[in-house]
Order: sequence, then structure tokens, then C-alpha cells
Amino acid sequence: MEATAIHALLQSRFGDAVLDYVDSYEKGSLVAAGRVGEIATFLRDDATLGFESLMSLTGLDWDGYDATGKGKSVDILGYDELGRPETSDRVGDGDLGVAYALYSPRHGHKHTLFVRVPRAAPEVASVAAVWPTAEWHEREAWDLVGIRFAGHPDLRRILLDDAWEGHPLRKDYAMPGAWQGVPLDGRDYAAGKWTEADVTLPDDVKRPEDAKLPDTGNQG
Amino acid sequence: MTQDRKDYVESTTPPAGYDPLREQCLDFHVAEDLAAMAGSDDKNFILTTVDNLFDWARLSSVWPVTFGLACCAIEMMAASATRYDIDRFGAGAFRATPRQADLMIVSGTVTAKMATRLKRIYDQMPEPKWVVAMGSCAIGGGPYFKYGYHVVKGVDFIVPVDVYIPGCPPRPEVLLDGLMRLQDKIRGRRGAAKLPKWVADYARKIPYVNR
Amino acid sequence: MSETATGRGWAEQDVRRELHSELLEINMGPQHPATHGVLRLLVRTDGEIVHGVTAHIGYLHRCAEKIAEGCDWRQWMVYTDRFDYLAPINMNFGYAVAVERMLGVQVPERAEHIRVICAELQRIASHLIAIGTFGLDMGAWTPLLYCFREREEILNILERLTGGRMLYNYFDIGGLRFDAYEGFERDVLDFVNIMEQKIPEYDTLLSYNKIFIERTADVGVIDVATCRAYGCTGPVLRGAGVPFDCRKDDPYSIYDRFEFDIPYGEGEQGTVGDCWDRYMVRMREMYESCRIIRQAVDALPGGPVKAEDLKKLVKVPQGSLYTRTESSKGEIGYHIFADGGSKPFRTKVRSPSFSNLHVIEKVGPGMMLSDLVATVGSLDIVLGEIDR
Amino acid sequence: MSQYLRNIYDAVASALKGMGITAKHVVRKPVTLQYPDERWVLPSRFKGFIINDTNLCDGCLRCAKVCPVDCIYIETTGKGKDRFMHRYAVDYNKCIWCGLCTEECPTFACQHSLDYDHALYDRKRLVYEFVDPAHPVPCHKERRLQMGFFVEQVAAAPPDPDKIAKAPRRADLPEAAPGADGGKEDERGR
Amino acid sequence: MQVMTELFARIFGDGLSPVGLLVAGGLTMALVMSLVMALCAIVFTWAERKVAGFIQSRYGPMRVGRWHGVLQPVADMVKILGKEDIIPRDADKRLFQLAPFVIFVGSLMAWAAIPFAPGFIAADLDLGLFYIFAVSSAASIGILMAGWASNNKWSLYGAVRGVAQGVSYEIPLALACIPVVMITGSLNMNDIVIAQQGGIWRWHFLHDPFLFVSFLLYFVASIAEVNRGPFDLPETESELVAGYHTEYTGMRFAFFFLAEYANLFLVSCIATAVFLGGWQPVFGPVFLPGLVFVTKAVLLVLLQMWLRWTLPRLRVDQLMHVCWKVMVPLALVCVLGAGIWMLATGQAG
Repeated sequence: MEATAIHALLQSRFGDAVLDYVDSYEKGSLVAAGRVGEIATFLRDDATLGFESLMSLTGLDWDGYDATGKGKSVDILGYDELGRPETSDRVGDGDLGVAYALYSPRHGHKHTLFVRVPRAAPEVASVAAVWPTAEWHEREAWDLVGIRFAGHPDLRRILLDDAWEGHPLRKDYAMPGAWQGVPLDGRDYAAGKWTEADVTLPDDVKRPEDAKLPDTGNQG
Repeated sequence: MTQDRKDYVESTTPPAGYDPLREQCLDFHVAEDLAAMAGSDDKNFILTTVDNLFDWARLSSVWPVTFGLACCAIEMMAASATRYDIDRFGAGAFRATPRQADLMIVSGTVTAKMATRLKRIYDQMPEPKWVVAMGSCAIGGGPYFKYGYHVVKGVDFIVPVDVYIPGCPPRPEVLLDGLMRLQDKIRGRRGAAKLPKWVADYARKIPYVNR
Repeated sequence: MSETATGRGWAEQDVRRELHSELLEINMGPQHPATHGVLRLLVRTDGEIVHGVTAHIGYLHRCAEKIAEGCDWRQWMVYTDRFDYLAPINMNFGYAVAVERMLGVQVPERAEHIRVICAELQRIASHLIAIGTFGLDMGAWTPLLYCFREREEILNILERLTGGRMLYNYFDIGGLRFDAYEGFERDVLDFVNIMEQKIPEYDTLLSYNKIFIERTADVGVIDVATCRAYGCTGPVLRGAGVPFDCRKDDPYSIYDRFEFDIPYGEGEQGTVGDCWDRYMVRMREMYESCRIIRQAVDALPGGPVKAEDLKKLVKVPQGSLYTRTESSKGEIGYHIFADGGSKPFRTKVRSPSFSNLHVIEKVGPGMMLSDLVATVGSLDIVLGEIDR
Repeated sequence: MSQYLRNIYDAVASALKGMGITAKHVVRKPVTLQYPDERWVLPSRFKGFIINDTNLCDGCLRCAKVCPVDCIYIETTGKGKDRFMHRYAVDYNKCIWCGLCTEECPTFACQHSLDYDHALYDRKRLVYEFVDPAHPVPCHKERRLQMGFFVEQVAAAPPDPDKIAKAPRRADLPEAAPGADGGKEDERGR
Repeated sequence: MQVMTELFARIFGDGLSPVGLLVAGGLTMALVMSLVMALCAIVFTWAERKVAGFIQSRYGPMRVGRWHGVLQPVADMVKILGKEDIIPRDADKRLFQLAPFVIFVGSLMAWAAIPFAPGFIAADLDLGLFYIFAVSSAASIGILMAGWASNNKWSLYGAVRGVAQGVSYEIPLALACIPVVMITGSLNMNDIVIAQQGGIWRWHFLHDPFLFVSFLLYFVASIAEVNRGPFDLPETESELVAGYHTEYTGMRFAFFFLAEYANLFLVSCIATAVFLGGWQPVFGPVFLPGLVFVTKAVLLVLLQMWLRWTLPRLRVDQLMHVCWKVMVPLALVCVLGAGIWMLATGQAG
């Protein structure tokens, strides 16, 4: 079935919950966050649709997305050359979103569902009951982007530790310097550039004056 | 590197194969080490000999713990597999339990979540113990330096490291090279024993093997 | 599994209440030989029988999706290598196909053929490790080392071709980084000839060994419905009896030109979808890969290996696309959101092992501890792509 | 009963067959490379440690920009003919041997060597410096000719479309690759 | 022991009382046996690694010692002795310390009744075979002690599996030897060997088809008894980390290590004595009896290693299935068959 037909079918069935037709490289529908669950159930159970397979579930942060298509979106923060976390005063805004890539093994057609939720209250209905595979994908979206899934059986962090702070895939996420005593910045780098005695020079450029034995003592 | 670069080029036929004489050049065969021990002019001869004996035993039988983290673990496996056979050095007895191991090969990216576990495994190993940081990630965060919010930028922030093996991932040969550096370190001296000149000269003629 | 093995044959609840016994919680991993990396399985057992499995992942979370937002399109290729470090070329392939589809670039014929050859070689290499480590989980050491021996041959060819031994960074957006060397075809054909002779050896040593069959047949059965629900793909889905393969059913690159079969589980030694079926699917896929390689080498045309109308700094027009390709573990999907810039706005990697591992929580309870090890081994997970 | 006996027969027979396979390998010659005593002949494309021939390098920063892990540090001062390079360092704490920099280099200064086995004791020594800060390298070609640097006319030649396909010109590389630590040669053969 | 006693008697003449002679002889013999055990471990660890190496198309130890890494096991042992001794905080300390010695002593005691050569036997007991089986079961206790005392879940698993396996496989092991006892009419190891005099056709495993099957059963059960692949469930590396000795380090681990290889040789020695003619050569008169005996036993050990590096391992329920549903019935059939054979051929006295 064509994507437009699927969209039309959804629209006739759910009315206001289906907000927009998305015509990108992939075709899909933008739907309301609160009603994803029932739409998903319909998509899976309807005989003409038969989307039994959820290929992928992506959590997104639309913060700083350049809608003009010129690619002027914001730069993310990282560690600088010396391993120190970069900082910025910019406060993140813009919506969060979820994208569901669906595939019907019976009919061989694909469709993508898009959801946008406000940053202040990022809550989406869970589809873990419809496609069990979504359970982990939703946990991942919660972990990395910070989208809460209402009705998820066990919404914990999955990749990061339960005690982790922040959601790393948000565009305004600042890199941590340490976590529970584990250093995550480049401690040695952060102390400054290494002195000349520390660095190795190739033989043809400069030989160390005294070929002294290396420091075999332990680091750290 | 005194190797003539022409030796590297693929079309060059390698020098003739294995020669038993080369056994003379092995870096830690026992006769030589025992001779070195006997020749030691340290006053406390017996103690030194015993120390040397233990050093020799330790460097000849470095049992690594089965501790694979990421990509480099596969090269570690390759080093213990048929082609490179780390067991030739007596280091092929991978122990699954840290209690019976001497060496931790940190083969891969150390993450924040894994760092505490890594430390625990290190603590569980009995002295004397050694750590080898294998690959860019374990050495200094490697490719995950800039945006790696979950990656420890060097395992030496967590446990003391004895030998660093650069590569991404290092070839198995480099792991073996690192093992030999570690053996040098255990032996308490850097580099080769003082070999006679002719041995050193001979040793430089390493046969190249076509694959 | 027999009735007694599951422990459900008797009123265990009553007995437990009477004996005041409780379940034993054991941590398998993160450092454990059977977990294929740094996976942690929290297993609740009653003696040898597993009552619950919880998988804790993330011990190798390397932030690759965040890095994607800071790298440009070409640079991120080197990080795709490091997802599935047993099959990096398949990972590169998926990403290259994804970006090329968005750009609408036509990849030169020669590049496509070399890509297919590389990908299939890599698939064989990956399956060799999967088979070997599966054997190791069963306690058979020797097949693993034989597998490594054959894998080294593949690595030799790929090293000559790309310069890298394990992680290649050979695919480029719009083609390949450089052309094949002289004699590449000969090397590949030589290898394929040797490989096809070696597979029966593994069959004798492992596949049809009675102990191995006893250990794997009827163990860890994953049926089609479970596969669909949990998003299992690749040999896990095919082992369940569904001949689904992205190379055929959702063709990319030039796979539609080649003639090959999709092996699937038939329950030869037990139930459809057991560990043995999954194992055997991999074994047969190696034959099929050899077939594809032969055809691709025969059809290898001359010409350039890079798309000419592509700038150094790639800029992908705005939009999103989910692209899936078939890696050795299953369906590797890249859901890419572009905003027209030189960097991906968001790249989600849907890795096959991620979904394949999830199913262990479903099928784990009721097994014996040894069967759990066998099942995890037969899923052939790679933690690099689960945690990314 | 017949199934029972058949199982026993299968078990014994398949075990014997397997033992036959393993026995065959005992008599074959092992495929092991005895590493420090033997080495593979490496393919010419092999990606070893990066070396930069400062005679050829014109400090264009392309390698540093294309590097996905930012492991190449280049510092220059001045402009035009007075542009000098004070530092060219490769940080093997980060380098991933991906080959992007060598592909990008227009003058073939930045190349992968065939050198790969350098385990060492101190990771600070993994930053390889190629330029002595006391003797900066001129970046402009004319200035280099003036100062007696060797300049090859590679950059001026018309771009060869499959220049990367051909083996990097190993023969033109300097004899000595950067050793990780001095005196490495003496240890080589032990 | 007679050899030693006589030797001492010859050296000291009447200087020692008979009791003193007995004690001196016994002590010397115990020392010799301990040395044999240590030597076994050293030789067989090296052999194991070399066998594994060549089976896997690689070399195994090459560099320690001049030729093919012959000094590798020596280095291993010296290193292990120099390792830190860790007793986990929550372990049951006394049991933890005792367990390796129980296993080791159990193995050592069994050596007393092995006839290496005519007269060269530490204790020429009339119940020799029975004694060996009785004493070697002590190892199960040691395994259980080790597993329990370690206070580690993997150790406990290994111990429970080990005990179940050890106790179960004792039965086919002993049953398989019964036909031999029926034929020779003696449990004395010397007598059993002497009964096989006169070339290979007189050896027990070729006595009749039932005894041949018994020999195979014994061989398989003995592999299981010493916890080696494909029956290495108590220490399965891929499941239980290292099984019952997960928490053991240094010296104590060395004892497990020693005991494993000593047991390996022990069961092979028993098989040699009971089924393969002991010191009797393949044909001709008795010639270098000790060497013949050891050669046969070493060949059996190599066969065990060959099996270990070829086969995958069984699951724990299959292991029990093999024991109770296959091997025990077969062994009983063999006992019956051997008896009928004896009646039929008129050997029964």
C-alpha cells in the first residue's frame, strides 16, 4: 500500500490524532504523542496494513534544527583538545521527538510515524505492549534523549547507569568531568601541554640528548 | 628500524626460512638467563639467584585473565589463536578467574560503567600483577576522546599500567611485542640482554614470511 | 527440552515453600567467558534451572551516536567500523548505502562489485567467529582455532586490499577509498575454493557431533512470532524458519543481480528455531556467500571506484531516511536525520544484536544454566553494536 | 531400544570422526608465525604509524581537519612566504589508523609507514613530534627552496585520478621511520 | 614397598628393627610417589599444551627452555608458588585452606596400590583395587569443601556438579572392573597384572568382547571421574568461570592443578594395570617393566587429551543420563556377559 493511502487510512480512522503527512526521503505520518499506542495497535492489527515489525524507534532532540535546510544547526558540546569539558550558556529549546520505522513483512510496505513533544513535558504513549522490541528501544530513548513513555512496563536507563545525570543526546548536554569517582575528562591532557622531555621525537629530526631509560614506574 | 625498506615490499621474496641457529637469539631462553644470574656479582648471591629465578618464572609464565572489552579483544583472541599463538611465550593459559591470573590485558574501550568493574577485577588479582593497555581506547580514549561522555580517557586513571600497546586495534604481533616489553620490565632491565655482536647482527636478519 | 529438565514436572512452588528455599541470583558478567564481551546477565536460578534472566547492557557504550553529531558525514564512517567489530565492512556498507540513497548518488559498477565481495568475505569471517565461539561455549576449543585460522586468510585479503587488518575504513560515501590491487580476484577465488573445502571439516568436527547436537537441538527455541515481536533478524529469524533476508527482500546495492538461496531453519535435528538451526543457518550462509563472491568476481567490471559528482565535504539535503541492510548478525538500520549541513543531525543505529539479545529475557526462563550459555552463544551478539 | 543403541553408536562414531580430523592436524605443519623471529611480508597499503616528511609538508592543515579524532596537532605562524610550521605532532593516544589523512595529503608528506610494533612503557611518549620547535619548517615552497629544503614537484603535477589506488611511494620515504624509543634497533632481533 | 624395605635392609643390615625398616621404606615410598605426582603434573601440563597446540595447528610453548618450551611447566609452578595467597574475607577459612590438601592427599593415597613393576608397589594390598576406588572418592569431599568454603556462587555450582559427577561415575568405574576381578579372582593389583602374562592376547581387554566393552566403559568413566573434557562440568570455563577453584590463588591453586594431572595419570595407571597388562610387554618376556607400564599409561593420558581437545562438553543432565541410563546398565550387562562367557568357556572355577 502506498504511504499516502496509509496516511489517509490513519486519518479517516483517528481524525485529529493524525496531524500531518511527512514527505521526506521516507514517507510517514506525524501523529499526536498521546495516541501513539492505539494507532500502533491499529497499524499492527489491521489486515491491510499488518505492520508486525517495528524496525527502529528513534528518540530525537530537535533543538536548534535548522528548518531552512542550510545546515546551520547548533554545534554540540564536547571535550576540548586538552580533555576539558566545554561549556556554553545556551539553554536548549525546541521539541523532542520520536520516530517509529515500521515494516510489514506480510505486505512489504514501510511507513514511519513521527511524534513531537514539548521539551518541558516530553511524554509519549508507549508501544511496548504492541511491539515488545520497543521496550528496549524506548528505554534507550529515555536514557539518551529523556523522553518518558507512559505505560512502559519498566522505564529504566539502559545504556548508562541508573545514577547518571542528564540525557546525553540532547543538543545542550555538557560533557561530565567525572562520574562517581571515575574520571571522564582527559586528566593528563588537562594539565596542559606535555613538556618537551615527555614527547618522542623521531630519529631523523631530533634525538634526545641523553638516551635515558624511560620511566618504568606506574602511572596513575 | 634498520630494516631495509625493500624487504617490506610485497614482491620481495623472503630470505630462506627458519634456521635453528636463530634459537641463539631468543631473548629469554633459560641458559642465557641462568648464566646471567650466575654471573651476577651481587654480594648476596643466593638471594639474587632466587630473585632471578622467580623473575624468570614470572616472565615466562604470564597468565592473562580472560578480559575482553571491545574490538581489541578480538585481536587478543587472534593473538592466542593459531596464527600468532601467544602460548609460545607461555602466556596462552587464559584464566577466566582473576584469582589465578597475572596479567590484565585491557583490550578495548573502558567506559564509566565498566571502570569500577575493571578496578574490582584488578583488585581481585593476586600480586604480582601487571596491566597492559591495548589499543588507543585503553591508552587514552582513542577515537572517543572528543565526545565520549561515557568513556574513560585512559585506563591508567583507573589502574596502574605497565605497558602501552598503540594501535586501533593493534596487530597481534604488537600484543606479542608488548608482552616482550612486559617481560623486559619484569626482568628488571630494559631492552635486550647484552648479546655478542655477531648474535645481534644475525638476529637482525629476520626471515619474512609470505602469506 | 524434556519435562524433567525444565523442572516444571513437579510442584516446585510447594516444595520451595516447605524448604524455605529461595532463588539464587547470580551475575553472569560483565567479565565472564560466556557473555561474548561485557554483557551482564542477572540470572535467577533454582539449582541448574534458570527462572529469570535480566540483561544489563551499556558496559561498552561508546557514545557513537553523539559523536555522529560532531563529525562530518565521511568521518563518521570510521566509527561505524567499531559497532560490529567482527563485521565492520557490513556496518560501513549500511551507512554508505544510507547516505548514498539520501544523496541520490550512483555508485560506479566496479565499486559495487568490490563492495559486495568485501561484504560477503566479511560475512564469512564473522560467521566463522560466531561458529567458533559457539563451539567454545559448548566446550569445544579446537573448532574456534580452526575458524580463526580461516578467518586470518580473509583478513589477509582484506588487509592487502584496504591496509587495515581488522577495522578497514574502506568504504567511502559514493564508492570506495581506492581500487582493488592487482591479483585481488585471484586471491579471493583461491580463498573461496579453500573455504568450500573447509566447511565439511567443521561439519564433521562440530555440526554433526552427537554431543553437540544433544547440546543444541531443541534448546533455546525461538519461534517466528517471538522473532517478529522482539524484532529479531538475521540468522535468528532465519533459524526460526523464515527465509527473510534484506539482500533479497529489500535489495540494496547490486544484490538483486546475484543468484543465491536463503538458508533457513528446518528443524533438522530438533525443533525449528533451536540453537542448532541458527548455527546451521550460519554454516550454510557461508556457502551462499561463496556463491555470491564467485558471481561477483566473474562479473567484476573495470572503471572508476568513486562517484565523480561528489564533493569532498558531503552535504546531505534535509530529510530523514531509515535504511536497512543485511549484516552478518541481521538487519543493521541507520535512521538518519539530515538538516542540510555537513554533519548528520541525528543518526540512530538500529543494531541487530540489540534486538536479538532482548529475546533472551523472553526465552531464558525454564532453561538450564548451560542452555542459557548455549542460547546466548547461538544469538551471536556483539556488544559493540548493542551498546554503540 | 534401537534408538538407544543408535544414539550410543552415533556418539561414538561422531567422536571418532572428530578425532580423525584433529589427528590430521597433528601431523600437518602448524600455521603459526613465530613472531619476533619471523614476520609477515606486509602489503604495501598497510597502515602503520603515520610519518610526516617535513621536507614535503607545506602545513596546509588538511590532514588535521580531515582527522575524525583530531589527533594531528599543527602549529604555524606567519602568512604567505613567512609562514613557518613550529609543530607537527601525531598523537597516538587518539589515532585510529584510518588512513584519511594520508589520502588527503596533497604533497605525499603524510604517509603511513609499515612500522607497527612499538609497545612502550609511557604513554606520554606516544605523541610523536616531527618538527623541532627550535627549527621551524617553512611552509611556502619558494622559501623552502631558498633555505635548501628538498622539494619534489608532486604538487605541481596534474592530479592523477587513481593516485591513491597506487601503492604509496614507499621508496621515497626516508629510511628511518620514527622509532617509539631510541635504541629500538638493538632490541629488534632478540 | 618391599623393594624399599629390602633395599634398606641391605644397606643397614641388622642396624634397623623390622618396624624401623617398614617406616623407613614407607616414608621413602611416599616421597617417591609425591615426586612422581609432581613430575606427572609437570610433564603432563607441558604435554597438554603441546598436544592442544599441535591439534590446533599451532606450536604451544616454544620459548621457555631451549627446546619446545620444556621448562614451561617449571616456570608455571615456580611462578604459582610466588603468587600472593588470597583467602576471601567471607570464606570459611579452615575449610578453604584444607580443601586442596584433601584432594591432593586423596589422590596421593591411591598411588600406594599401583604396581609399576614387579615388587615396586608401595602397599601390596589384597584389596588393592577396592582400596584405590575407596580412597580416590575422597576427592569429591575436597571438591565440595572447596566449593562451599569459597563462598562464591560459581564455586558452589562447580562443587555441586563435581560431587554429583564424582559419586555417579564411581559406579560404572567400579562395575567395569568387576569382570576382571571375576576372571582373576583377586582384588590384588599384582595378581591382576600377573594374570595377564603372555603377550597381548592375554591382556584383559582382549579377553572377551564383554571385557573389551568394560574397558571402554572404564576409560570413559575415568575421564568423567577426573573431571576432564568432555566431562569437565565442575570447572567449565564458559559457564562456571573456573568452577570449584574459582577463588583459589597461588599455592592452593597449584594443589588443584597437581591433583588434576596426578589423577589423570592415576586412572590411566589403573586402566593399564587392570586391562592393559600392567608391566607385561606386548610379546616376549618381561623387559624393563616400569618403562612398559609408564608408556602404556602415558599413551592413555594422551588419548584422554586428544578427546578433550576434540569434543564439546555435555550438559549436566545429559552427563547423569549417560552415567545412569547408559553406562551403568552396559556395565551390568558386561558383568553378566563375562560371567556367562566364563561358564561357557569353562574358566569358572
